[in-house]
Amino acid sequence: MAIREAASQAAPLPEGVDPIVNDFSIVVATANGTGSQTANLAIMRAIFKMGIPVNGKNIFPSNIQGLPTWYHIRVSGDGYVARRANSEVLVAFNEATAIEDLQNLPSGGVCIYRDDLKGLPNREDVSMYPVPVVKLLKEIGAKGQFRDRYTNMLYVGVVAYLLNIDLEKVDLALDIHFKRRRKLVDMNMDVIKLCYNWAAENLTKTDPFVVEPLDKTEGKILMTGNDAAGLGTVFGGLTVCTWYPITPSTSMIDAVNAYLPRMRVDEESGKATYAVVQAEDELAAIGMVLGAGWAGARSMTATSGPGISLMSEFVGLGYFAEIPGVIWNIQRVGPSTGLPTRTGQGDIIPAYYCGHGDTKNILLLPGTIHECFQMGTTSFNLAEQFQTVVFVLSDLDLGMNTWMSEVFDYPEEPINRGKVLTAEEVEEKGFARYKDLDGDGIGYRTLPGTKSTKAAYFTRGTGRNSAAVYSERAEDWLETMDRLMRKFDTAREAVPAPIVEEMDDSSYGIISFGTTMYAIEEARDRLAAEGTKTSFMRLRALPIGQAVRDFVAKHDRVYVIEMNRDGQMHTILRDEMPEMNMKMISIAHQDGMPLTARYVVDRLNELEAQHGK
Amino acid sequence: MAIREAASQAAPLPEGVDPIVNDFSIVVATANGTGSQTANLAIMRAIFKMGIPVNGKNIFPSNIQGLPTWYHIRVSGDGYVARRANSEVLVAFNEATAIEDLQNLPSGGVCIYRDDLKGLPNREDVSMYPVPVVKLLKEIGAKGQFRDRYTNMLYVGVVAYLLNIDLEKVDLALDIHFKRRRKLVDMNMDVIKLCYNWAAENLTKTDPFVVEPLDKTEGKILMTGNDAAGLGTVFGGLTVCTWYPITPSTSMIDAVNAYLPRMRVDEESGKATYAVVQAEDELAAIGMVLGAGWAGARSMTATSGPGISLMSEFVGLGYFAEIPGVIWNIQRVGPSTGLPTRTGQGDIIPAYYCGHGDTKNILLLPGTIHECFQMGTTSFNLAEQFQTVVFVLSDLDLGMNTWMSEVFDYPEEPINRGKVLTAEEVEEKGFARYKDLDGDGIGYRTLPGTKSTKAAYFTRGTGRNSAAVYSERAEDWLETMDRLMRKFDTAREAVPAPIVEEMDDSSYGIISFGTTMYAIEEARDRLAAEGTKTSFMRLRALPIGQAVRDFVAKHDRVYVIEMNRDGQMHTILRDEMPEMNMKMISIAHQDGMPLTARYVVDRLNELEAQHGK
Amino acid sequence: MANRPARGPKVNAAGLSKADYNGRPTTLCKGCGHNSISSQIITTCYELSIKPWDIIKLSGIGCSSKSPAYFLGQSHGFNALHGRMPSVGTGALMANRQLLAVGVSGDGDSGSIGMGQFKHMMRRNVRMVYIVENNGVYGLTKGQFSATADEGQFLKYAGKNELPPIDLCIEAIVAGAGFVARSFSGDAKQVRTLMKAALSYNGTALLDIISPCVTFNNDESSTKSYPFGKDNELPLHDLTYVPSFEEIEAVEYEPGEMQNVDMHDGSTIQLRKLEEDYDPTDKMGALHRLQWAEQKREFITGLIYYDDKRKPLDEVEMLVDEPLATLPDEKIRPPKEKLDMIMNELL
Amino acid sequence: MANRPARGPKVNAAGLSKADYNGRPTTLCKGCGHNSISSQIITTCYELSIKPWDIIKLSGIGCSSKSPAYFLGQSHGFNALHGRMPSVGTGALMANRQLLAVGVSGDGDSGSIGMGQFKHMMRRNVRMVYIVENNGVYGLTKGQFSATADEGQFLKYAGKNELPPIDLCIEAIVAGAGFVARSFSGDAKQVRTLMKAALSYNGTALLDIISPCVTFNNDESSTKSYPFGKDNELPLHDLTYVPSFEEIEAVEYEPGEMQNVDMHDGSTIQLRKLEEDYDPTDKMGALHRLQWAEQKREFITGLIYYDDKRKPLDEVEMLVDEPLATLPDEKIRPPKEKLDMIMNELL
Ligand SMILES: Cc1ncc(C[n+]2csc(CCOP(=O)(O)OP(=O)(O)O)c2C)c(N)n1
Ligand SMILES: Cc1ncc(C[n+]2csc(CCOP(=O)(O)OP(=O)(O)O)c2C)c(N)n1
Ligand code: SF4
Ligand code: SF4
Ligand SMILES: [Mg+2]
Ligand SMILES: [Mg+2]
Repeated sequence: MAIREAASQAAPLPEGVDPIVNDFSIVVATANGTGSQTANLAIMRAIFKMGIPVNGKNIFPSNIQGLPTWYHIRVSGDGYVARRANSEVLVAFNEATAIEDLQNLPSGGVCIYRDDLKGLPNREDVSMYPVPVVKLLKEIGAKGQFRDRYTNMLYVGVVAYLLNIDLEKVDLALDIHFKRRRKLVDMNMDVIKLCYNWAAENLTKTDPFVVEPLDKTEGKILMTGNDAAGLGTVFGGLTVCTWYPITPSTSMIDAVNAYLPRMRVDEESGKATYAVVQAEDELAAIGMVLGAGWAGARSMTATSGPGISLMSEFVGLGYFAEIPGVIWNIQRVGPSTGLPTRTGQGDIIPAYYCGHGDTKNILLLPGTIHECFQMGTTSFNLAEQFQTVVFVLSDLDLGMNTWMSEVFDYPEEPINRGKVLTAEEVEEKGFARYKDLDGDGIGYRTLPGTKSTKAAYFTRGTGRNSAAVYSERAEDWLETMDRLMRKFDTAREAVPAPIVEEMDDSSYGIISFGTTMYAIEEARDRLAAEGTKTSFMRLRALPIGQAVRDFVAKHDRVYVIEMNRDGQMHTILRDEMPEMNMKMISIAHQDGMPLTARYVVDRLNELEAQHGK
Repeated sequence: MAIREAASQAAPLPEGVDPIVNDFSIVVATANGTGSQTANLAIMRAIFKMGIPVNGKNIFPSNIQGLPTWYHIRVSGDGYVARRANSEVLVAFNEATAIEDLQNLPSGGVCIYRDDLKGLPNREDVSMYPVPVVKLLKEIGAKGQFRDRYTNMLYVGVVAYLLNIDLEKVDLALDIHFKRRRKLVDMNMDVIKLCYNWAAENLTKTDPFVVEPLDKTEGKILMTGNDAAGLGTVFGGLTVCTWYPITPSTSMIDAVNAYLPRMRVDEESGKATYAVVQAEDELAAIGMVLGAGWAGARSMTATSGPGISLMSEFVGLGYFAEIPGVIWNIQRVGPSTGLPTRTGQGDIIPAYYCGHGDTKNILLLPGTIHECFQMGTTSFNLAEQFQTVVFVLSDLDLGMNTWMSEVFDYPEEPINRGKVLTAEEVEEKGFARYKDLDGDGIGYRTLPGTKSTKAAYFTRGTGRNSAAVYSERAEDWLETMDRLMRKFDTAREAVPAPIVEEMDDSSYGIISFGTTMYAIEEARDRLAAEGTKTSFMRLRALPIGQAVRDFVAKHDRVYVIEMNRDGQMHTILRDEMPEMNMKMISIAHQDGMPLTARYVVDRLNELEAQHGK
Repeated sequence: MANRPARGPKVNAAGLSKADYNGRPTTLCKGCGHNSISSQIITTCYELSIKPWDIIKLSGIGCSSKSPAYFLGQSHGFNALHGRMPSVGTGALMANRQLLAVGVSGDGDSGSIGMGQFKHMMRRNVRMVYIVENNGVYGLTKGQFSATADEGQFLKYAGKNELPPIDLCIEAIVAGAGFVARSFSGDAKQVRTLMKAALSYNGTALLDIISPCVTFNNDESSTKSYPFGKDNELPLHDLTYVPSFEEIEAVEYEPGEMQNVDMHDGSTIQLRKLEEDYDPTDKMGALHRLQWAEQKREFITGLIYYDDKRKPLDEVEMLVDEPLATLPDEKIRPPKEKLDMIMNELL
Repeated sequence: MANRPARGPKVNAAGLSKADYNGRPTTLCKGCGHNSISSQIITTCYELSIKPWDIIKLSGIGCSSKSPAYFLGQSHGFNALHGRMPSVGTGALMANRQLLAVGVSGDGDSGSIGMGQFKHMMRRNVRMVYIVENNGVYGLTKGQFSATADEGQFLKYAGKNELPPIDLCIEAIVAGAGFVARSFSGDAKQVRTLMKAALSYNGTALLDIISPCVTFNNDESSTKSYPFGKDNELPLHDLTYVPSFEEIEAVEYEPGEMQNVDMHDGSTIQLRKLEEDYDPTDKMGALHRLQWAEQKREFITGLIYYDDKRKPLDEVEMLVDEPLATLPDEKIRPPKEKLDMIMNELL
């Protein structure tokens, strides 16, 4: 197969039709395990490279091969990246779901489909473009495992032609994807061009959807949240990373494993300044994190719901014995095994109270991939400053899907190792591990290996006095537990502050956290366009501080929006602000799919009709 | 040593002193592992047999031998059984704590002490009675391991003489304790009488404390909550019991193991109608419970805080896959290993939300040993009716200490196996495991072994439709989760109702649960005597039903009293009743010791000064 | 139902066709070793005429553990938690000792997170067939090394495996198991024969079946791959399972060539020795052979160890014959007199 | 500090007296085997002149696991969770590979709840001395059978033990451990010698020390009791530990009577054989001997198995020499150029 030239002309718009430019969604329906991800990323990245904001979401099954999977690409000149319930452009390449997929298309939509799909009806109100896959594959001469791969490239060519995607940008996209291995790029481009040409010759565009170059992605990157988080921990000073595979956290560890050897090998010795240990299960993973944290490492693990449940006993130990450690919980849908490849925010209460007895843990709540990167540092800093377990609650949508972002700045947050005494300090001032010398609830600790006979203390999960000596005395217990509460209160203003976007004369406030912000931002714009002004606070951590109280105080009603069934954040916020609790109204919804702006607008309007005057 | 006769006369009261009759506390200070429990129980039971209400609390260390332990016996003609902070009568037999123990005595108190304690000061304001232990032991001729045992009996004799305890009742108490093994009883009685006689000859009573026979314990039993709970499960139809040792739950299993072979061996075959399996850990214990519950057993395990943490993942599975199982959590003080031999109520939130994702579990909250017995049936019934994990939250105080109770009635609650279809029913009506046919959120299930080819279904922790077929569809997920919520709501009025004691014109309400009721009852009487009337609701289960709402609605202020740091029940109640949340005021205190009436009165008065008008 | 109905040869003694033992369509990868094992379970149960309601299927989490959805669709199944199938199975079999049980697990499920439960199930000797579908990787999470992966093995995604493999047969034997076999999912006949024998065994029967993951670990350099298995399988013996209701065929063999193992339910396993000295009833010999095989990268298969002296847990617990699950109320709630008796003791 | 200070013979080469290695007063029962082991740890560290800050002590939960509070009071200690000492130790030693580590666990802690972590620590070969204070019962919860209790044993409280014991030495060997020893807390000299050798070992060194629970399991009918141990201890060899800085004494022995094991730090273990054929470097022989001992109720002690071919985890991970814990900020946060490089790739 020789390198081909593509037809120079993009598909002409049908006459008399107003183009719909840079504002639609594409959904590619394929089967799992066929490698369609490369094709989908190529389409998305090419559009991105044309300067148009995009977002890609993979809706995949809990399976390795053969089950339906959908890739959603949102194209939005206005920069909206939330999921949309319905896509206008369908690539129907999976027989198993094609009929239903076609049904879901809105009137006026586009259906690009394999011409060998059985039983696919024709829809008059949809532009139907058949692709003769077998014929084209034969033309290419693809055999064996290449058939699947090239099948995916076929639709790239057709989509590019129909939507007017610049083939040079497709080439660029593949170049990035294949890490400059030109041979691979060229082989794939050949297929794409062949189909592009085939489309130019055989298809007549009857739909209005097109992309047109913009300048809105200059200086921006595309990345998944898990990649960003992994990179963040590498720059955050990670030294011990432990893990046990579980979707959707595994790819964060993949990133850690990819970046560490590139950036953290000691230049002099050629040796590793980090250890990554694949544990036998989550109990061991968190045990290693705490052992390492105790001995002075910046240690972390990544997991998801079932892992959190298994880690509970150790988290309680970390809270009580005051040991730093970081747990990234890339949330999926629970309870139990639940929907392991779907997104949600259902572990807020389980993480906040993780452990038995009275525990309360610090939670970080990233909402952007940039925050995933930043919290790589922040989480370790907080864990070491507060000598406790810190959770970072990302989710599958943020972690595994591909998002735009400004280029990450070099972290301005310095590495903070917390209150650790040196041998000299111990010799000079003495040492009582759990004494609250500064009134902030935080004691001073020493690390094993500190060269002083006075530096040692005994760490345990049982009652103790402020000198770390075993104690069952009621007073010692009360002192310890009160101090832990005081420490937690100190954390309120030390954790990342919420982000607030206020509008003057707003009718009400909205509080959310994490990835719901994308649907909410879009919803707020729509509401504003309809005349309803809203203010928005996005939480980035628990426990809450004064800013949250102020925000709630300012508004008559505050809607707390989250992706779970029970309104877990709503519960926590009402508990924290009992005097304002009736102002806070819960919007809790979890069906495994990222929230849409439509849903948010409808629910807000519906509830406003009830609660607003 | 021949059987002795005791001096016939009890100690005469000092002249001109008003006796304090049946209203004081005794504390016996010894070292752990010396077998003093037999002596302490003998004293308590003898007083009980004299018709006087008593309660015994063992304050023991997390240790096997040699550390201080205190046994508190409350003697109360009025029937109060809560702990009192200070005891009037001290038996100081432990050198390690004697000085401090003596300091803690109120003026006018009694100190019976070994005369060989070093450094014990004399307190002028206390009646001091030395006991020449070595001399008496020599007289008895006790050697080796008998020295320890008889040392304890020495103080029984002295206490009996000084307090006027009927020696025949002491004999009776030992007879019960040693299960009618007269030889043992007689040997011990000999020692007791010797010391009684010695006391009669050598001690002059200078204090006013005496017991006098009453008729208030007729038809009453003395038992620990764990014994009662164990017995309750045996009558509740327990078939599979799994466990892993942990204080303070182990003695509940000991009771199960003691009662089952006596009562549940099949008469025809001589074989067991139950299985008790000691698991390798708590993960296995709960796994077995769920496996057994799934296959149709009435299954349970007993554990404490650390066990609950380890069980979280399985509890979430039980909630979501809808499998019956019962967990008795005999609470001790957490977080973490905490104070393993001290009492608390810190696992309310951890148990209620146990599991990741959105879970909510049914909790039973026994407050009396009779309820421990009854909930042996109720817990299985609810687990099978609601096809879910049910927690019973007892605590160390209730479970391991000795309480009075009316004789238990034969359970009136019939055994309820919930919605289980037979082969015939399946064949006739068909079967869809998770379909809500009755609108109560509860589906019908079949048991493995049901002789129909249509009876089978596949149980799993992943998403499914109402026919139990794997599903990742958003609608199926929502349907399942909404139904689970509906089921939980159905439980509200099916769980044991709260117990209410209202006073007319009460100034405020009090809500509590479990063993805090004893201090609260006493406190309410005292407050009433001071002119403050209160109403009291004791919760016996979560989730709450209408009765709780009504109670809160009726009062201007409701104090929620519990033994933990964070006011966990208060948090849950406020979440459940947001519109009344500012009425509910938290009194949360946990230092490992059972609550006292004094504490309750003081806190209520203090808070009323703030919140009352 | 004991007699074959008239419908012809397409049904078994239980009156069921083979299709009655099917499950839902598999969603595992094409060619996955686990699918062959599912087929053998279907065939085995069909051939043994097991009634679907007499058997339960249990599993943990993984591709392997998903497979119970794909066989015996008319039998109750429980897909439990990662590594926790043994405890769930133990509970279920305490509740109903009359059930036959087939547990399916993976090497990650049993060797990594489930090591504790695996070992303790073997110790307890719960009456159950315990199948490990062993592929040396975590399939469902896309190809990390599990605890049975070869030392020094290299995978593109997972890198180099630096840790020594855990041999689940050795683990089972030293933990007290009395029926320990290794097989290869490519060897359908042996798998089936072992399964039948395992279902007759009065305790926990471990079948450690090498079951290649065609997607993540099927290079011939891996001892868990098809190519390696096909080229290197070294059966210790030819096995025949003779159910209790059949006569043992008398065939002439050289002395010492044949070994019969009589099982508690009257069935027999006939072993025609391929490796002369191998005697599966010799515990130390078995351990020795397994160690040796590991050192030499030999892929021995067959009934590695057999011993039936230990009682299964339900007998140790001296359970009544009927399932505890369905005892009538009178049997599980003692009469009033018994409560009165206790109360009297406490009065 | 290398030279002995002038104070006289009461201090070691580190300038410390034996009392400097004490912990808080024990709260275990009088006569508990665990107390003797604590004493031997104290003596060993004193004799080896270990600086208190160079060693950490770790444990799970149980009477045994409490004991780290009672020795090395000037060293950091971590009394973790039940059964989870191995993971905590692994983490700590990743954070600081320069530390010596002594882990103390119990038979319940390691054999029951901790089986998984126990096995996987052996696989990982984390550099640490792993002591199991093995008494066949759960001491702290008052006398239930643990996984190492004798089969058929009877205890008044716990009844009859129906399950076969787990042999932690066998478990360790089959999981890949290279230093596996059994001893008796009543044999102070052997315990001490093994401990010194274990501290020199370049990986996980298991010391399975039978340590009687005088309160709950000390009847001579128990293989974990003092009377049984005293009457039946069968040392496989006489052991001498020769630290790297000492000359090996040349003594005349019969050929084959003496075996020297050279350790990676230059020290040597001298074995004078008491059991003629026993060679602790032969894995199969070791397993065989252990199996045999179990069957015959023999109480063999000594260095059961030794092999130093596997790298410890810190070497597998190729860690820098300095502790990761105290690397300066520049070493744990890459420079700006590296971030720019990545960002450029993504642009
Ligand atoms: C507690 C928990 N941790 C992690 C996971 C993620 N997980 C699912 S399957 C699997 C590995 C399965 O490997 P294996 O048992 O070998 O089965 P295979 O897929 O190879 O057949 C893991 C780690 C989980 N489901 N639950
Ligand atoms: C998760 C958990 N389960 C149970 C317990 C209760 N527990 C404390 S010590 C112990 C057994 C210890 O036995 P072993 O390890 O043999 O130590 P020994 O006391 O015999 O030295 C148990 C079950 C606990 N602390 N944590
Ligand atoms: S990933 Fe591997 S184990 Fe899983 S189904 Fe595919 S081939 Fe089988
Ligand atoms: S109970 Fe046993 S193990 Fe525990 S301290 Fe006492 S003797 Fe030792
Ligand atoms: Mg596998
Ligand atoms: Mg023990």
